[in-house]
Amino acid sequence: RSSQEAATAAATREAETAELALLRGRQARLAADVHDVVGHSLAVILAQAESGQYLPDDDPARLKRTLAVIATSARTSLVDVREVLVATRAEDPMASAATAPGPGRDAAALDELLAGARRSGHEVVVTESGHPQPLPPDLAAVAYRVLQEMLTNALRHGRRDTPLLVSRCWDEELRLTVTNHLPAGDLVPATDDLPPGEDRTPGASGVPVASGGQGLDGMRERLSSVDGRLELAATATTWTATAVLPVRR
Amino acid sequence: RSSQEAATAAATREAETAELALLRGRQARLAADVHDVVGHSLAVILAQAESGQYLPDDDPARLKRTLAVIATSARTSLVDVREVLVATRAEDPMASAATAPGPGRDAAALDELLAGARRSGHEVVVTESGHPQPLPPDLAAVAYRVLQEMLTNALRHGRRDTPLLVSRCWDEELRLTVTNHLPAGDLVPATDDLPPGEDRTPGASGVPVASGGQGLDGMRERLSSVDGRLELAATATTWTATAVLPVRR
Amino acid sequence: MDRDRGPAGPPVTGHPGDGSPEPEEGSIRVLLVDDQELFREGVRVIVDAQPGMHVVGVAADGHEAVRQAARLQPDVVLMDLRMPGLDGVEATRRLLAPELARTRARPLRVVVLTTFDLDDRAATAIRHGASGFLLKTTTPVQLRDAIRTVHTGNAVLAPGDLATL
Ligand SMILES: Nc1ncnc2c1ncn2[C@@H]1O[C@H](COP(=O)(O)OP(=O)(O)OP(=O)(O)O)[C@@H](O)[C@H]1O
Ligand SMILES: Nc1ncnc2c1ncn2[C@@H]1O[C@H](COP(=O)(O)OP(=O)(O)OP(=O)(O)O)[C@@H](O)[C@H]1O
Ligand SMILES: [K+]
Ligand SMILES: [Mg+2]
Ligand SMILES: [Mg+2]
Ligand SMILES: [Mg+2]
Repeated sequence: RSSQEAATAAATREAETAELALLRGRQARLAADVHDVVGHSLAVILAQAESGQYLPDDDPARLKRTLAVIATSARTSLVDVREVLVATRAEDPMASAATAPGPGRDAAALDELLAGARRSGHEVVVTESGHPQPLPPDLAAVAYRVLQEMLTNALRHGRRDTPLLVSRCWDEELRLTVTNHLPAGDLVPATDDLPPGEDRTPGASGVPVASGGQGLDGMRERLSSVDGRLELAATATTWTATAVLPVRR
Repeated sequence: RSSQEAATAAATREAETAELALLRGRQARLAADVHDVVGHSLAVILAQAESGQYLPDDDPARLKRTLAVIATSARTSLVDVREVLVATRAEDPMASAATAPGPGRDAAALDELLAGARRSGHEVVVTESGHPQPLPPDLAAVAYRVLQEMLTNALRHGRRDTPLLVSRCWDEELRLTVTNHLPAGDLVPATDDLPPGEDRTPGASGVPVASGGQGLDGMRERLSSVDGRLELAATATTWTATAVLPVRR
Repeated sequence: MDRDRGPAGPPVTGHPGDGSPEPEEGSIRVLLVDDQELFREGVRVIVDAQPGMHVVGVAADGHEAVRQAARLQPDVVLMDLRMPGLDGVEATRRLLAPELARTRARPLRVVVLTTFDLDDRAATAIRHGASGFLLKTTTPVQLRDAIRTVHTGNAVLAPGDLATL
């Protein structure tokens, strides 16, 4: 009996040690995310703000553009920070009812992302179709992260004065689509002539596409890890990203 | 001997459970710190940058002053974020509480928060009553963080063109109150009929209240950790949050 | 648009069209390396406004930094640490490799920029020969002074960061 007790104690200890490691890992990740998300945007804001004092006095439009760039960075970063925190919470098995497992959870997490985008001041129009169904945890996690990045991109690179169009369509596959308008300076040629399914980054036409971006690649990787895919399409004035997830496997 | 072994195992288990609880607590605190520190400074920066858009074009000096104020905010908050990150790294589970970022200690620190809100372009009217007294560090840290989030919420969710009313009342308890007016679209029904002490989120009347916000929950948790509490009250046109801290314990 | 990228040719100086005066003789040539375009843009305005120095080009990652340094022959490189692809530490090591350094007519100095002083890779970059280490919270005046200081062959460190090394 004593040895059985000892075995039970050992098993419990092992489980707790594993949980400790998990918590530590999660904490390190949270710190890293905060470092990247917040550090980067504050550094941008600071450099832009400092540059202001060296801009010519006779160009108020340029000064205001600088303020606008700062506002966009701050807004985007607020959304990003919120997402880091929401994701941290969602990962915590001890977290509140909001993240309790169950059919409502996945949709609620995605809704929270949309709410975050709205709180950032952006109008978000959502269309739903088909029959929502519970997702296995791996798909749910991918759906969450991918929608997060699609929204971040739309807020960061899209026009601010037009609504984001989000659609969620449940069928054989779950299709998550985010469409935004392009800022006036960024218009790209129509890509109607792209081969169907061609997974190309619009805006490659001499428009300054940020080469260092990791968001699109990250989405592609996450999606392909669950046999899903990313589809991009641009018109002269819009950008659409669609994440396709195989919900019936 | 077998019962001694069992006792040892139980003691070990207890210690590990305690460590798990500590780690969870620390992670929750990190998330709360990040939320409050970063949310606050980004909200202030955003308000500053947006208010700058409406400045007259013929006053470049004023536009540049706004940019200089933003630079100061960004630099300060990078320092604050660094402190949060350093606290997270520290192995001592109590480190995060001990080195809670920001000055966080006394009335001067609270004043600095008010000054920050003013710099964001918001009028802030302050009323003081009772006899200020030094706070023990844990209470001072909670008071700082909670006032920070109350101001952030007021800046983010309140009207921009009416003053914030802040009162600090020292008695048996310290009561910190922030009142703001609601944006025209957001008016909520009078809640005079709320049961006294009812801690309810105003605005639940079909107005899209952000359900996922973490600020209110964070304040409640911080306050209850020092036996304080959060009181919310709304009228048709205003929102009032009051933090109550037991200063004589 | 990045005017300094493009087909190799005579080193580009000045920024036609953006109103900066032509750099004076002996002006310190600065290459800006950071993966964040908006950060580069801000720093470019600041550096160009300082007398005696000007930005000759920018790069968004370590590979581009090495290419641009070869093409533009800057005097001072402001080098971000965290970048996708080739990071700032490795780019610094390549730029300051002795065999490459020997081929240069004028010495090249590298100042590392980091968001927080919590990254021990800054120390590694210094070991690879970087002359300085600045936080991105540095003021424009400190940045100007640092560029001048390293250009004359001296080292600069962010205040209070000696301990980190
Ligand atoms: N919704 C969008 N609207 C307009 N352009 C977009 C959109 N999404 C992406 N892009 C373009 O594609 C590029 C690559 O996107 P990606 O998400 O990979 O990088 P990023 O957003 O620039 O940086 P990050 O690594 O932080 O995500 C962007 O820089 C932008 O030019
Ligand atoms: N001062 C205020 N004036 C008006 N509405 C408020 C105020 N404070 C909070 N609210 C309402 O209560 C909601 C919850 O507030 P909470 O601070 O928890 O979240 P949040 O501010 O939206 O997001 P965050 O998690 O960044 O704090 C807000 O979304 C808003 O609708
Ligand atoms: K110059
Ligand atoms: Mg992106
Ligand atoms: Mg809040
Ligand atoms: Mg970087």
